[in-house]
Amino acid sequence: MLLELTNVVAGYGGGDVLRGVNLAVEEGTITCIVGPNGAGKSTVFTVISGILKPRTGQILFKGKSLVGLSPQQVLTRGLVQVPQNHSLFPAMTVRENVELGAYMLRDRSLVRKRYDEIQALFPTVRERASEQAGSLSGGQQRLVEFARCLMLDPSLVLLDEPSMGLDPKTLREVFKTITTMKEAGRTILLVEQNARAGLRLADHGVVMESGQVRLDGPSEGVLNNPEISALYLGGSVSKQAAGA
Amino acid sequence: MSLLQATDISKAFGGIQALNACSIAVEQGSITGLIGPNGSGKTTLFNVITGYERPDTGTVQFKGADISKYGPDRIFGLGIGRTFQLTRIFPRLTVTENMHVAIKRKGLASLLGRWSASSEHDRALQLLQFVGLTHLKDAPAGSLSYGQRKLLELAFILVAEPQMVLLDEPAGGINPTLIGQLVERIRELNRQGMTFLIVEHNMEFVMGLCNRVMVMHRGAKLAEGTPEDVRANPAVLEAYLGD
Amino acid sequence: MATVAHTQTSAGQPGRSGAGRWKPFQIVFWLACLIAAIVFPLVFSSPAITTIAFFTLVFAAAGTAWNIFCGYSGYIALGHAVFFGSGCYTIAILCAHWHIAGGWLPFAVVPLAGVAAAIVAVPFGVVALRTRRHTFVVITIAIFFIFQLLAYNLRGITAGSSGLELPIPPWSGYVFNLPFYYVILVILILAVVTSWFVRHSKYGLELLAIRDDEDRARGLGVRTGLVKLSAFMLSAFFVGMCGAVWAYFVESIYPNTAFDAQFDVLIALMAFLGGLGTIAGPLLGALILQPVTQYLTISIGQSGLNLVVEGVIFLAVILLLPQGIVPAVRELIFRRFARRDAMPVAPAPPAPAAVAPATEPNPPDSVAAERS
Amino acid sequence: MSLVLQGIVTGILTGGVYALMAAGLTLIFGVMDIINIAQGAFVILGAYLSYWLSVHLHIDLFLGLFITIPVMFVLGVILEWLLIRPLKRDRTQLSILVTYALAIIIEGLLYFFFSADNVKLFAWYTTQSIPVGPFYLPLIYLLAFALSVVLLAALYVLLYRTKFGRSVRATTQNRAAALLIGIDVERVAALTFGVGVALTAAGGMAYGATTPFTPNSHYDLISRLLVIIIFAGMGSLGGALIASVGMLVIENVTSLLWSPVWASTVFYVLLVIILLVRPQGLFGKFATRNQ
Amino acid sequence: STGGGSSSSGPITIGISLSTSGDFSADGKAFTQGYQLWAKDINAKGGLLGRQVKLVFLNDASSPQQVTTNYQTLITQDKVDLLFGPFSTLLTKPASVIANRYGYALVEGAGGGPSVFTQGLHNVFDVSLPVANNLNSFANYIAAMPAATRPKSAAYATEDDPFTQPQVDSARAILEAAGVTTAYYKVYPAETTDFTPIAAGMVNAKAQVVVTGTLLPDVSAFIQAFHQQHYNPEAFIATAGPDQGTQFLQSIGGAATAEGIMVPNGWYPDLNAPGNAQMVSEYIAQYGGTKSDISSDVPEAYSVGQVIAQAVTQNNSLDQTKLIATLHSGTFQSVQGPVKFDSTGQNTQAQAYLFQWQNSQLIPVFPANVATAPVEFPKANWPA
Ligand SMILES: Nc1ncnc2c1ncn2[C@@H]1O[C@H](COP(=O)(O)OP(=O)(O)OP(=O)(O)O)[C@@H](O)[C@H]1O
Ligand SMILES: Nc1ncnc2c1ncn2[C@@H]1O[C@H](COP(=O)(O)OP(=O)(O)OP(=O)(O)O)[C@@H](O)[C@H]1O
Ligand SMILES: [Mg+2]
Ligand SMILES: [Mg+2]
Repeated sequence: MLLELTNVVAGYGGGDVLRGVNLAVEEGTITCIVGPNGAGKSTVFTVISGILKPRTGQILFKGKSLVGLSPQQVLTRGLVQVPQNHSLFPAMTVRENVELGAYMLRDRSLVRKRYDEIQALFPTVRERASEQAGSLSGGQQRLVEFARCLMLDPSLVLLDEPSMGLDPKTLREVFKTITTMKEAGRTILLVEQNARAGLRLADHGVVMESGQVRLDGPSEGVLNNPEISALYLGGSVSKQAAGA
Repeated sequence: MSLLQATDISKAFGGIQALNACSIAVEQGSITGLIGPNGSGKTTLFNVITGYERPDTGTVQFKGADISKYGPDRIFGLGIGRTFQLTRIFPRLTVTENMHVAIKRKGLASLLGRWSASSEHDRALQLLQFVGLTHLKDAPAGSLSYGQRKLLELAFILVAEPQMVLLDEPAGGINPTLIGQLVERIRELNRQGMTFLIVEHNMEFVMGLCNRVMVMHRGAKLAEGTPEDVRANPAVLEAYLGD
Repeated sequence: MATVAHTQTSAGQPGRSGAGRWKPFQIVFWLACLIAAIVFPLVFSSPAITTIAFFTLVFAAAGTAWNIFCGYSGYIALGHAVFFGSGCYTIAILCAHWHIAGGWLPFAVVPLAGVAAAIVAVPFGVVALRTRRHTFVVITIAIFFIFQLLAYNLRGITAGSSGLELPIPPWSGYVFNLPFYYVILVILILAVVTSWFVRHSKYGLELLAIRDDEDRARGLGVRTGLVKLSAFMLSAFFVGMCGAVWAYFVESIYPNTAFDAQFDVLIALMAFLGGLGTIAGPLLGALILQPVTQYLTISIGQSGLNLVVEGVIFLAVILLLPQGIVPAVRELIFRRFARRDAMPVAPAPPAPAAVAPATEPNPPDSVAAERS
Repeated sequence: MSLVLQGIVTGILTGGVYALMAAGLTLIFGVMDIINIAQGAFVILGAYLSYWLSVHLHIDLFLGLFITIPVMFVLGVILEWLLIRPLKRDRTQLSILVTYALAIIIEGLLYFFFSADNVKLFAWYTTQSIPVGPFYLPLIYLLAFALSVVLLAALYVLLYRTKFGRSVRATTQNRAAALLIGIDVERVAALTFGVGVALTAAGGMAYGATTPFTPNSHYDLISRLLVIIIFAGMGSLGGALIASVGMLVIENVTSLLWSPVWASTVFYVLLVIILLVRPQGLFGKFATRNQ
Repeated sequence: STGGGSSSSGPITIGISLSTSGDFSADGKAFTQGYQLWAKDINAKGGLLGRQVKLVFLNDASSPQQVTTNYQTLITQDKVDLLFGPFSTLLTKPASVIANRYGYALVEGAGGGPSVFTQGLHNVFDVSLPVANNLNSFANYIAAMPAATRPKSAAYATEDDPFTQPQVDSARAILEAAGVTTAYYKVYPAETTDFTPIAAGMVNAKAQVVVTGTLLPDVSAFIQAFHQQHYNPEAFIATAGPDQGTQFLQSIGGAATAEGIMVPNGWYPDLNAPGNAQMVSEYIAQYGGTKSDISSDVPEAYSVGQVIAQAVTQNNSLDQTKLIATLHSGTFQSVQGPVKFDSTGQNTQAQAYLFQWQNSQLIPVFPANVATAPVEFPKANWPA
């Protein structure tokens, strides 16, 4: 296992938000977490990336504990996170924002090379390179955040709702990139409210609810589990429309 | 006469023409979808309609009256409420207090009276129940999860019962099951006479809910029609949906 | 009173689940405060003490008034000395103009001074309230200086740097302070009551919404310009009255004592220290800060070390009770209540209501209880 | 006419001194979103350090900077660690209190060690001047202006041309995101505070060499410095220089042509008008949009 | 507190509020020294009415509000027997009101602004020179010069302060009457920190006489600016600042720069007045330095003590009513010369002397009967 959470309990000052989370991410796979709003999905990410310290429990990455490490140290271990909202530097240009993704890298030519690759991949990054990131539209900002995480070549990428705000075409690009990353040997852990799409992309599905993992297994199984489907994956809107 | 009519709206930011002679009309009692690629100007159009941005040219009319020069407070007062794509709630107020900000003030008495004793209080609590935030009603809104904030914002717009509601990506980040319930709720409010204009990238949601869909592209309207028409429109496929 | 509970939740604390039981305590607490304030100068009748008590109440009232606007709306104004000074000059000029002799009569002019300050707040507010955050802070500082400079330079009205004198009451030293004490106490009570009403009204909620996100509030129909300006005027009205009473007490005013930059800083500090946006906060802040600074100045002021001790006390309070004293104490009390109650920020029960039945029952209380 | 010209020239030169004092404030403000009320007190402390070195150890004022700047830097780093870092929430507001407390502590200590007497810094060049056309340019102002330009340029390079600078600006704009891309925001904050305070050593020396001071002088300074940096737009270094110069030129010219008592009034009125038109300050930027 | 007021055998307590921080702290320090020197002297002589004298100092941080508290504390809590005044007109006003309220006499040495005496109080007494006349000796000296050598023009700049401005205006009236034209006259705010434009204006006016209504910081800034601008007026006088001994010399960079600068005062170290020589020598013994290092604040404070002591001794009582009556009627001696109060409490006997820095000494140069050297006119150029 590349990443393993055992009995993680964590919270923000008040009560516990995570109440004993157990989670394992296998190397070279895509794992997708789904669950209701407020289940604690994003909290799992903040705990892994060292922003929030767990109260108890163990987090192992490549067999070594991450507990107590600062966000930089976690990053050095090869773990990158794209948070759910607003993580750009609004007054800096798009280019500076993307380049800052490689803040930890010392090799300048490598940074340049990566940047060239990324701007080839995403036209928005290229076209808006010298504009303030804060002036972009919601979806464009989301895309830049995603592009930024590609600057490092991490072994594990945490993506919190990569699909949010993206138009269908861009969404396909992003999902394609995620698959490419996996094929290149990266491991990906993502949270998706666009649950069916997320699970279809993933190898492994995790259902979280009330700060605990409720179900964990191959994504096919999760997708096809009728109870889970009804509870967390929603029915089809068009079907209901037909009824109305 | 449409309920809301935006005519020839243009808006530029530096070199970027966010809106380019864009005209749309929303009929009373409809649920209209507004879709388009990222950066096509949907949010900017919302900003212009709700008074957060002045158009460079063009006019916005609501119920036949020109509102292009009004501020957001006045426009809300006329009956247009909106949510934001990047959710904006009042982080240091409790969830319940957030609900009360939007409730209309009727005269000085209601302004100076205690909000917690107001007649709308029960309705606010019911809506919280609906979006599943009852257990968090006394928590500061800033401590909500992303999706919960979105739901809260939606709830406090709905509690104000505006005549027309503009929703900017209401389904993004919301659990699919709850989306289903949202759809139901929107339909019901619509039956009671509320008009909706909804920006959303979740096609299932848009196509299932809306009776009319407009497509924006590069700051102007590209297509308009029933969901089926739009879905079949090759220009829309090309610009937005992809193959 | 539910006062404390409400403000507390908006400061980011657990909810008011204990508010029901909390209420009688609060009423008793406030009543006790009131009685203590009334009998204080009768028990501690030494003029040395009543003088400090008087100044303390002046600051408590001014701080409470400052908080009505700044604490609730989040606009940190450092120019309220303009209102204080306007109050001072109004009473001085009116007393001179109407030939009012020392005694009770000048107190009747005090409300007029408040009105004058509120009138001054209109142009001040119209200009300053168009800006926000740091720009607002600096604009208020700038406007403060403009007023101070006007007080210096409009010699025809203010007598410039020679200052103005107020009529001297004929009362003997040992009872002299009492009328002033009770007049300012009445103003303080009015200010606190006003603050309470504002805090619990829809109007106050609008101010708080402005604090959190003004543009969003506008988009929800809050007439932000009007709400801010009226609160600013309300705040100015009380500060102006404080200035008038203060001026009558010290009996001579100058541009730099009536329009005093330190006053701006002090009332803000008191509100911060006690708890910004709470009702009792500025009061408590003044109750602590004013006597402590005056006492330290008297007791160890000879070496200049009073400033060091003052600063260190300050630092200690801020670093130990960062949210201010009132919220900190309240959190403490709530912890005790929470021992028996569930904390409201409990783990999320099954999220969408309709989905609930299918999931296992999951009483939030059990977890919360064991945690606290 | 030459009088006006002279007013402008001396305004520009004295403006340099103010810019030097304001630069640290705007840096700390811009990066940490902290209004450092103690900045004026640091300036005075810096001036007293220079004074002490020159009176007791006979070290030249400019040479003394090689001692006082590092000392003030270390002091800044320590104070950030001790007082600012522990503030976890409402930093912006609480830091006003903390730094105010710091200011009065510094003032009190200066009373204790240096007494309340007026002090001024002297060196051979403080009374020298260079004839230029019809008037003389005081050498100390020229030197202070040069020092100011050099230090501001160095600071500019540090902020806009180095990786450290980028991390500083990133931290300013989005602390949480800066953490996630691997910036050690606490280290950035400590260094920024250190640099901001270190600049006051130079600013204090320049101030003390041109104006008599007492431990109490910081009150007059801080309000003027705050005004300058908001006028400039927070975090803008070039803006700070231009705003300082603008302020002093306006005051000088009004003072010469009309009356000193109206000089500040004119400046403040102008300030209010300009901020109403550009609330973000002359060189500030707004990056947020409604969406 | 020891409650000295009630006992008749313990020490006599004297309450004083002075500024150890804030705007007046520098003067506050000098005043403290003056009061303490006096107390030491009188105690060495066996005290007052046979009792030792004890001074109770409170710091007022230069704030009128604190002064109000302090004098009430001194009177009602410490129950002091006598009150000495604070420093400055600004603080003397509230202090005198409080003293009046409790029937105390307030004798002071540095609250000479005219508004102190127009309040209609009968308990306030200023032992020093009435402020408005301070510069008159200088103006009269210039006016008395032969027309040929008399300067033709003068430049005036004064802080907007009730202490300085009346003096400058009074001098200006005399000079204008004597045909000295006004080339520059500006009032500037007390908060000014940047004096360059005012200095530039005066330099530009190229007047032969410069009269500044200043306190120490401003005058040293002016001197530096004039020095830098190579502007050498023939006469240069400041209302205050050059009388502050070491502090003054430090703030202008040494005695060489001080050469020829004038200041009006009611006192000088060699003044032939009762107790003066002793005070000077004790000051030097206690605080070091030379006699020209002594700030004129010191004798102002010292005189307060002397005057009260004489009045108390005359009455053989600490009774305040009697004290006030005696102060109004009697004539007293002080290190600043004779003291006699008019009905408002100003000293009618005070002499205004003109002093000038010559060869590192501040010496009296006018009027002739006290002058130890002639006026150095024109003033020497600034050192290179
Ligand atoms: N900063 C915070 N302070 C206090 N409570 C918080 C904070 N952030 C989140 N919570 C609480 O923790 C719980 C889990 O939040 P989290 O953000 O992990 O949910 P999530 O599963 O990511 O939901 P969503 O799908 O809406 O993003 C929520 O009930 C929320 O109210
Ligand atoms: N304040 C602004 N400054 C500069 N450019 C802006 C500003 N507001 C909008 N734009 C630009 O206008 C264009 C339209 O933006 P808008 O937010 O309206 O798009 P959108 O259709 O809502 O996109 P999305 O689906 O991503 O939310 C974008 O290119 C954006 O960068
Ligand atoms: Mg989340
Ligand atoms: Mg948008």
